[in-house]
Parts: sequence; C-alpha cells; structure tokens
Amino acid sequence: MRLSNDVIITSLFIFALAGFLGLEVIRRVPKLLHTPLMALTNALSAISLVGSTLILGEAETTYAKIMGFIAVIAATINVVGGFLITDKMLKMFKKREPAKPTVEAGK
Amino acid sequence: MRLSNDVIITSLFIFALAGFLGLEVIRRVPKLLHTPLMALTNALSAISLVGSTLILGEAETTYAKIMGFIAVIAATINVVGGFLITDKMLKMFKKREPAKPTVEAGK
Amino acid sequence: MRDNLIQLAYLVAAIGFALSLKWMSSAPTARRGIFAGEAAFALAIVATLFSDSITGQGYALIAAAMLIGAAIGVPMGLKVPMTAMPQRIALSHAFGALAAGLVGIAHYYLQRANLGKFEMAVLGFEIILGCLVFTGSLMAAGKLQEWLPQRPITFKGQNYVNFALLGAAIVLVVLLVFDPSRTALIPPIIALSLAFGVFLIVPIGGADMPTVIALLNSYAGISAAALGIVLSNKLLIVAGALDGMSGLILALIMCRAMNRSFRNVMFGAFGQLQATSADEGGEVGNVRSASFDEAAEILKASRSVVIVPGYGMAVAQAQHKVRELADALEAEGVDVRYAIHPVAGRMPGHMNVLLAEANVPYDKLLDMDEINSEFPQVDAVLVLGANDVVNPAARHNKTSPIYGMPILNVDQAACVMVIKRSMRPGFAGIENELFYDPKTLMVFGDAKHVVGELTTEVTGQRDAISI
Amino acid sequence: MRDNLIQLAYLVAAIGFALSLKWMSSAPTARRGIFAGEAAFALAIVATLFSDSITGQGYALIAAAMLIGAAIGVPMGLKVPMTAMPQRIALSHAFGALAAGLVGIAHYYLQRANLGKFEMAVLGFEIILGCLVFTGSLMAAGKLQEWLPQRPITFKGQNYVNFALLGAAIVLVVLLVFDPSRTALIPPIIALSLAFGVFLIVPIGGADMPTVIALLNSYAGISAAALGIVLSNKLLIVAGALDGMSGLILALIMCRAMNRSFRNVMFGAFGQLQATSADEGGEVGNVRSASFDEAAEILKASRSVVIVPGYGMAVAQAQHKVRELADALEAEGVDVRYAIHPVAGRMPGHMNVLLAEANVPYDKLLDMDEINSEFPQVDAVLVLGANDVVNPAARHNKTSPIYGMPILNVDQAACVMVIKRSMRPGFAGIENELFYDPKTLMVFGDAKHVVGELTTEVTGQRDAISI
Ligand SMILES: NC(=O)c1ccc[n+]([C@@H]2O[C@H](COP(=O)([O-])OP(=O)(O)OC[C@H]3O[C@@H](n4cnc5c(N)ncnc54)[C@H](OP(=O)(O)O)[C@@H]3O)[C@@H](O)[C@H]2O)c1
Ligand SMILES: NC(=O)c1ccc[n+]([C@@H]2O[C@H](COP(=O)([O-])OP(=O)(O)OC[C@H]3O[C@@H](n4cnc5c(N)ncnc54)[C@H](OP(=O)(O)O)[C@@H]3O)[C@@H](O)[C@H]2O)c1
Repeated sequence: MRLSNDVIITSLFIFALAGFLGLEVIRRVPKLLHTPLMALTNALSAISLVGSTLILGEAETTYAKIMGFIAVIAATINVVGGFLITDKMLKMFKKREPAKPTVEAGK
Repeated sequence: MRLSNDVIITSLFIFALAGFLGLEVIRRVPKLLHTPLMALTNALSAISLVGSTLILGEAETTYAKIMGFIAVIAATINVVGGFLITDKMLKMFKKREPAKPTVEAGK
Repeated sequence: MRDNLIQLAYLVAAIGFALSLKWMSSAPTARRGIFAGEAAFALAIVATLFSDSITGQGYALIAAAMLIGAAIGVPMGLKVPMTAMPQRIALSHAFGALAAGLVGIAHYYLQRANLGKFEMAVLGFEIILGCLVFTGSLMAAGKLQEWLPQRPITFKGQNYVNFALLGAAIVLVVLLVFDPSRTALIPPIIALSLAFGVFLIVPIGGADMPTVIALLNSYAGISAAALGIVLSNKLLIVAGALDGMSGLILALIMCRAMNRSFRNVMFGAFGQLQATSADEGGEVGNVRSASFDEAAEILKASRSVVIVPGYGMAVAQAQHKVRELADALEAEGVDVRYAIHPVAGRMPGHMNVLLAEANVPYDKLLDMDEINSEFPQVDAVLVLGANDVVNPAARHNKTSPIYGMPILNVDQAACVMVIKRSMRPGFAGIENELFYDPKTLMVFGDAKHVVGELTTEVTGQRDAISI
Repeated sequence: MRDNLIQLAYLVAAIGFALSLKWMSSAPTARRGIFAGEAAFALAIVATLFSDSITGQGYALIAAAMLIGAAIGVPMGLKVPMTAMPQRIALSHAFGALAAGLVGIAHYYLQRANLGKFEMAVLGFEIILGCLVFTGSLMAAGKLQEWLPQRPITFKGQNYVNFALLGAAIVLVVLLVFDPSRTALIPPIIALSLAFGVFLIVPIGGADMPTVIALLNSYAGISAAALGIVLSNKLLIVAGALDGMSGLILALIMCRAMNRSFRNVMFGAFGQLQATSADEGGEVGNVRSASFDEAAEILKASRSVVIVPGYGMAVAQAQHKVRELADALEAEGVDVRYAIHPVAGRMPGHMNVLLAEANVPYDKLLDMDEINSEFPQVDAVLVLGANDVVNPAARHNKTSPIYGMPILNVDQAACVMVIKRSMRPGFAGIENELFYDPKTLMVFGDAKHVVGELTTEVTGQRDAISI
C-alpha cells in the first residue's frame, strides 16, 4: 500500500504536534518523578505492540508468523513489565504521614 | 468532494492534539499579557483568510466571487488590524529602565 | 509536488502559530511570539497563493480585496487608543467571523451537489457559529463603545426566545444534513443565527463584554477549525483549535477572578443597579474627603505607597499622569508600587497594558497574590478609579453579588485614599463600605485631573523647600 | 464503520497517553497518570484486536504470544528490586526495540512489492533504529548489572569504526530506497545496526548508562513513530513522538546537571580512573575518621541534620536503615532533612525513588537549589555514599573533569560526616578534597551496616538515659 503524499503530510503534522505537546508536558515533570517517568515512557514505547499484533494476526507466511510471534512476546514483556515497575515505584511516593510501626520498632 | 472517513478521523486527531497543545501553552500566559494574548488570537482567528483566498481565487460564479471578495476583505482587515494592535501593545511592555526625560520634566 | 510544498508550508505555519502562543508566556519573549505569528501567517498566505487552482482573474481579485482590506485594517490598527482596545478587538472579531461565515456559505453553494452527511453537519455548524459571532461581536463592540446602552437590556422569557432561535437554526441544519440539496434552507439559517447573535449579547452588561469577547473568540476559533475540517485544511484546524482553547481559557480565568459562572455571565443580566444597593453592608456612615494638598502631604509623608488602578483610570486615561505622580514621589524617596487586581478594568490585563503604555516597568506591577499579604506594612494606598476590586463586602457580606470574589485588602493599610468622581458604584452596582471606613479619605474628581493636581502639589512643594 | 471505531479508539488512546504524561507533573496526580496510560494502552490493544483483517488462527497466535509475554513480563515487573531499576528499564527497552525492529522487517518482506521511496526510507531508518536500540539497551543493562565491565572499553579509532558501521548501514538503506526489491540488503543492514548498537555503548562508562538509556528511549520512540508513518497508524506516531521527546529531555537534563555535553557522554569515554587523580586538588592532607558512637553523639547533639544520599546508599540498599536512623534522631528532637542532588545515584530521581520506597515522605526531600543556601545553618551533614555530588573541586578546580557541575555545598555546614567503605573515588574517578577538610569526619564501612550501628547507638543510648 504505497502511501499517498497526503497521508505522509498528515503523519508529519501529527508527529510535529505530538512532539510539541510532549515537549510542553514533559518539561514540567519534577526531578522527583524522573525515574517513574522513564519507566512510564518505556512502557509506552511498547506501543509497537499494536503493529506486532496486526502483523501476527494477518500473517500468512511462516516467516511473518514467526517474526510477528516473537514481536508480540517481546512487546508484551515490555509493556507489562514497564507498567508494573512504574506502578510499583509510584506506590511508594507518599506525603508526610504518621511514622510506621515498623519504624517504632527501630527505637 | 465527499470526505473519506479517514480524512475526517485525521482532522479529529489534529484538532484534538492542537487543542491539547493550546491548553498547555496558553495556561502559562501570565495575567500581564492577557490583553495582548486576546489581540494575538484574534489575529490568528483570521486564518480563514486562507479559505477565503481559495474561494475567491477559484470562483467561477459571480455569487462566489462576491462572497469571496467580501470574505477576503474582512479577513484581511481582521488579520492586519489584529497584528498591528498586538504589536503596538507589546511594544509598550518594558522592564525597569532609567526614568525618561519626559518624566524628569514632571519634577 | 507543488501541492506537497504548500502542505509543508502549512505545517511550518501551524508550528509557528503554536510557538507564537508559547512565547506569549513571558514578557521578554512576547515580541518574538508576535513575529512568529506574523511570519507563520504570511507563509500560509503566500503558500496558498501558489495553489494552481487559482485563476488569473482570481489573482487580480485577491490582490484587490487584500489591498482594500489592508487599507481599512492598517489605520484601524494604528489609530486605536489603548483605552478602546476591547471594542477594537471585538470589531476586528466581527470581520473575521464574517469571513468565516461567508466562506462556509460559498463552500456550500459550490459543493452542495456532493456533500457528505458529516461534512454538511460540520458546515452547518460552522455557518451558525460564523453568523452569531459576527453579530455578537458587533453588539459587544457597540456596547463597549457606548453606541449601545451599556446596561443589560432584558425582557421576560428572553432566554426562551434565544434558545428558540438557536433551536430553529439547528433544526434547519439537521434537515440540510438529510438532504444537502435543500438550498432554500440556507438563508433562514443565516437569518436565525444572526438574530441569535444579537439577542445573545443584548442582555449582558457592558462590563461583562470582555468575558463575552473571549468566548466569541473561542467560538471563532472553533468555527475556523470546523471550516478546516470541511475543507480538510490542516492549518485551519490547528489554528482554530489553538484559538478556541485560548478564548475558552481566558473566559474561564475572568469568570473565576470574578467568582462567577459562565451561566451567570451569559444569562445573569449582571450589572443592573441593584435597588437595594444603598442600604447594603451595614456600616454606612459619613464620608471623609480630602483636598489635593492634604492628599499630597500624606503621600509625601509615607515611606511606601501602593497605587490601585481600576476602570476609572482607563476612563480618565490617567495612566501617564499616574506615572508622573509616581516618579515625583520616588524623587521624594517614597517607594511606589502598583497593585493589579486580575479583573481591574474591563479586560484581563487591562491595567497592565495601560500602565505599560505609560512606560511603567512591568516588574513594578504586582499581582493580587503578591501584594495582598503586604498591605499591613503599607503607609498609604491610592485607589484610582477602582471600586469593586477593593470592596470588603466581597469578603464578608454573603448577600453581596460579588461575595467570594478575591479582592485587594487595601483596608489593611494605614491610610486609604480613593480617587473617584462621585459616590456612584462601579460595575457591580453596589455600595462600597470602604468609602465609609474612618481610615479612608475620598478625593473627588476626574482621575486624570486629580492625579495631575497631586503631582504639582508634590513637586511644587519640593521646589519651595529646595529654594 | 468498524474501522472508524478503531480509529476513534486510537484517538482516545492517543489523548490518554498525553494525559498520562501530563499527570506525571506532580506526585499526587502521578498514579492517575499511570492509570490513564494503562487504560489508553488497553483500549488501543482491544481496538486493534477488532480489526477484521485478523484471521482466526491469528487470534490464537496472538493470545499465545501475549500470554507468554505476560508470563515473562509480570515476574520481571514485580520481582525487580528498586536498586536494579536502571538495568531493568534498559532490559525492558531492549524487548520493545526488538519488537519494533521485527515489525519493520516483517512489513518490508510483506510489502516490498509496493513500497514507495519515502516509505522505504522511513522503513529502513526504523529498522536501523530498532536494531541498534535492541543491542544498545542489552549492553546498557549488562553494564549496569555488572555482567559487563562497568568501565568504558576503548580502542584506537573506535569512533571511526562506529561511524563506518552506521554509514554502511545507511548506504545500504539508500540502495534499497532506489530499488526496494533488493531483499538481499536487509540482513546486512540488520547485522550492521546490531553491531553498531554494541560498539556505540561499549566505550561508555557504566555510570553514564542512565543518560544512554534515556537517549535509547528517545530513539525507541522515534522508531515507533517511524513505524507509525509507514503503517500510517496515527496512534503509533503520537506515542512515538511523546516518547522521543521525553527521552530527549531527560537525557538533556542529566547532561546539564552533570555539566557535560551529549558528545562528551557518548564519545567521552568518561569514568576511567584518571592516573592524575591522586595528586589533584592541592590540599590533600590526612584524614580524620570517627567511630560509630562518636558519630552518633554528634548527630544527637545537633539541632538540624541533613542527610546527603548518593550512589553508595543504592549499592548498600541502606534506604530503610536511613529512615530508621532519621526517625530515631527525630525522636531525639533533631530536625532531619534530605538533600537530593539532581544526579545523585545513577538515574535521575534515583535517590527519591529509593527513599520513597523506605516511606520517607517526599516533602522532606529537598532539591539542591532549595537546600544549598541553608547549609551554613546546618549543624551536621551525613554524606551517605555520595562523593562527586559533594566534591568542592567542581566549584574551583578548573582541571577537574566535573568542574562546573553544580554541587551540594556541604562543606559550609558546621560538621560533615562521610560514610563510605574506603577512600576510593566515585563515578568521576577523582579525589575529593572534602574528605581531607579538617571539619570532615570519615566513618568507614558499608553504608547499611554503618547506619544500622548509628541507629542502635542513638536509640540504645536514649534507652539508657530513659531508665
Ligand atoms: N477586567 C476584566 O477582565 C473584567 C471583565 C468583566 C467585568 N469586570 C468587572 O469590572 C469591575 C472592575 O473593577 P474596578 O474596581 O476596576 O472598576 P469598577 O468597580 O467598575 O469601578 C470603577 C470606578 O471608577 C470610577 N470612575 C469612573 N470614571 C472615572 C473617572 N473618569 N475618574 C475617576 N474615577 C472614575 C467610578 O466611580 P465614579 O463614577 O464615582 O467616578 C467607578 O466606581 C469588576 O467588578 C470586574 O468584575 C472586569
Ligand atoms: N543520577 C544520574 O542520573 C547520573 C547519571 C549518570 C552519571 N551520574 C554520575 O554519578 C555520580 C553520582 O554521584 P554520587 O555522589 O551519588 O555517587 P559517586 O560519586 O559515584 O560516589 C559513590 C560513593 O559511594 C561509595 N560507596 C559505594 N558503595 C558503597 C557502600 N556499599 N557503602 C558505602 N559507600 C559506598 C563509594 O565509595 P567507596 O567505594 O569508598 O565506598 C563512592 O565514592 C555523579 O558523578 C553523576 O555525574 C549520575
């Protein structure tokens, strides 16, 4: 499916707008959250899972099937792992609250 | 030229992204500059000049010509006026600097 | 090929627009922002002119129309006084909306043979918006210019009439969607939308116009975006979306700063003098007024003075005189600052623009939040044609229409001097107990005149001494 | 019809991604951000599964593959200790890149008959990026996990080799652009890119890996966007662009905080022990070291203590013990705060995550800019496995490799205690004159152990008194 010029231009438009938007929102993430941010974007970068799924789903040739299969596995690992890590990290961020019993034990 | 569904989706994508981007950048305009901002966006809203120009340029029927003609005039007024006003306003914003002679006169 | 280049030019222009708005986020970069916007706009137009569908005669017509437009627009842009800003913006808006509406209509007539349902729906929406913004903006400009009565014009069942108008227009559009060939429906749609625009604005008080203008701006943006969808022109979509957002946000900010809802602004018919106003806010007492030299003495005697400008300064165009007074006082070693309330005046940032025009450096203009905590340390506050924004009723009088609106706590300063022409109320049309506060001195007269007098008093006396 | 719904779902998902990043801008909303991201991702996948081009067998394969992926991914996500975060992210990256690369390759084989020039160019670019990010991330993970030597592995003319590899790959892609049917060119392109990924990372010191990971993240994003362009899938484009930006910005922030350029990070082979280091920074003298109870005494005696955690705390996994020490001290009425240097540890925000894991409320973690002015009022600073980030050489020693990097001015506090295992240098491989400062006390030992001892000293003694 040869891409029409218009489709290409469209893609560029969307890329430019999304990039600009990304710049604006990410610049404002505080240092405190940079590691979670890395983890999150890492998970999002697995979006190629959409592509992999289609490749695998539509695959006729064995080649395509194998490649698609591996791709889906890999992408899934990335997204699942990525989100779990981010979630785990953020669960830990708390505002000041009464010291924990575990802590009292230290005394 | 009936729009293909894909073109419509594309338009929605671009609209959504641009809107989000607008939200992010405009939220950060300080009160100090709200009036110039109004003037600027007013000028930008004259972008329909692009549309008017095409209508007028491609017009065959007299109807179209008349409408296009008026449209181009109106849009041009809007954009020229809008930018001039904004420019004029912003020229006035200055950081602290040595008091002006005109001011000394006041003493 | 050439078409691709045009599209790329549009892409660059779109980014340029976004950048120009981004650069408006700080005074030092704002100029750059304007240039970006202008450059992007120019690029877009030039690119459009290259599209090969334009006929030879077309070019001639375009050139002619643009020249006429410029001939009208340039003087409009250059001659306008800073105080007439709001109505000028409204007017220029009307023209933009007119253009958008006409393009939509023309597009319908040219394409009606092959319009898709969705396309027709968007087109109809666009035409309605264009028309109502056109008349709406004209009304707004008229009210601000006081060609029309400032106060809201209301009659019973008004809102029903409005919704009836809008509803009818929408119904007709729906009919068009099902059969775009029903050309006869277009004129009534236009008529209804134009009428709606008028009736929508008439019942809104003149002082609410800025909010209205911001809203109309946002509508204009959305209609431009709709046009972009119909013409599948991505630049129009982007610019429209940016505009729509900007207008919306500004309107929201204004409403919040006035502690009022959209509904209240649009349908509240705000700004009629309340009959009750006189006997509001219990502690109405007798008023102490001061002569010019008394006032000047107090100002000179104080270490720190805060000037609170309001709509009155705009009306009197007193900003230059104010700057002179401030300079004179600083020459006396008095520390002078300005406290700017977010909705002082009649536009967001109204006071900032006026004072900037008078060469007041913008780092001396303090936001409400910055200054409010400091008033107790201030010796003298000069309230210059401001009223609602310093009305303590907003803090404690639950019955007051401005109750809950954050205000400048000038009553915490050692001494307050209020310059206005009379005891008449301001935009909100309510009494201001501040004027009856024992520590308040009223200095009656036109702001420009009074401030001028004060300046001569201050300087004059200094010369006397320095002899 | 169905396809439109899928496209709309993609639109919603795209906005969801943007929102999730937006909500990362403050700790309270961050969780919501994650949920938005997860929901958007789920929506995107479900929508994709509805596309009617997927065959019955396809569904079976997809299900199988996803299950396997989840079976591997879940434990990876749950089991990872906080200290292994960087390498874990790198690893997970490698998988993502692998997927992206494979999709690109598969797309080529399926579509090679009818690929446009532009399409082919983008596709080639995408394949190169995917492959190099794959091996690059693996190398990074290896170095961080210390399966590979941390220190940069360098040989003469290395950069030439690298550029040769990349150049060759690009040339082959260009050939493909002119004739996409040259299938034979794909394997070499892949091989070259994979090799390039390896050689690109090998010469980079282990401690620069976080910067590298951020960069690779940005590449991964760009390749996803490229894939989106080729498949003309708008969601991929948006997500890719967002990622690309994020990675780029993080990498820039890190470089700036280390006061180094991209070039220096990528090709500087930073982090080899400098031979000269020993005789650097003149005032090398003899070192005062303190016993645990001395140190504990000082801490208890002080009104305000600032803890400066560094990479050592991560290595020793001492964060929980630190929290206990802090609590014990606070029980003694000591005011304890944490000073977080932007590049303390080996990841941006590394220390914040570790301390958050130990339930330290994040409003006790102060940025460098917040705390630096306050050190003169601090009685005791506890430098915990930090080194470069408190090295005064950065302020005055022009010859030092970290000269110009903003540091925590702990040497302005009344007393500095440094907990580390030896006199060995940190990541930058340079001497730290702070350790020779007369007001500095070294407390040698593994951070976890030492802090534990200090806690018992502090608490133990209190019990003694309270008897
Ligand atoms: N800024 C915005 O965006 C915006 C938008 C919509 C509504 N508003 C509303 O506008 C109001 C602004 O408050 P404000 O305190 O600035 O103005 P105000 O409350 O309207 O009061 C203005 C005062 O200035 C006096 N004045 C008028 N002409 C004068 C002259 N030539 N010389 C001296 N005094 C003169 C008037 O008293 P005399 O007649 O006795 O002289 C009047 O009391 C607020 O209620 C706000 O909600 C603002
Ligand atoms: N955060 C980032 O994003 C990032 C990215 C790239 C590079 N970097 C670089 O990493 C460095 C971070 O500085 P830093 O001060 O945090 O770390 P550092 O300068 O690398 O120093 C860490 C110190 O901790 C000590 N240590 C190691 N293991 C220990 C243990 N188990 N117990 C006690 N002490 C231990 C080491 O001394 P002993 O061996 O004597 O114990 C070492 O001197 C900076 O140079 C920065 O440029 C940071």
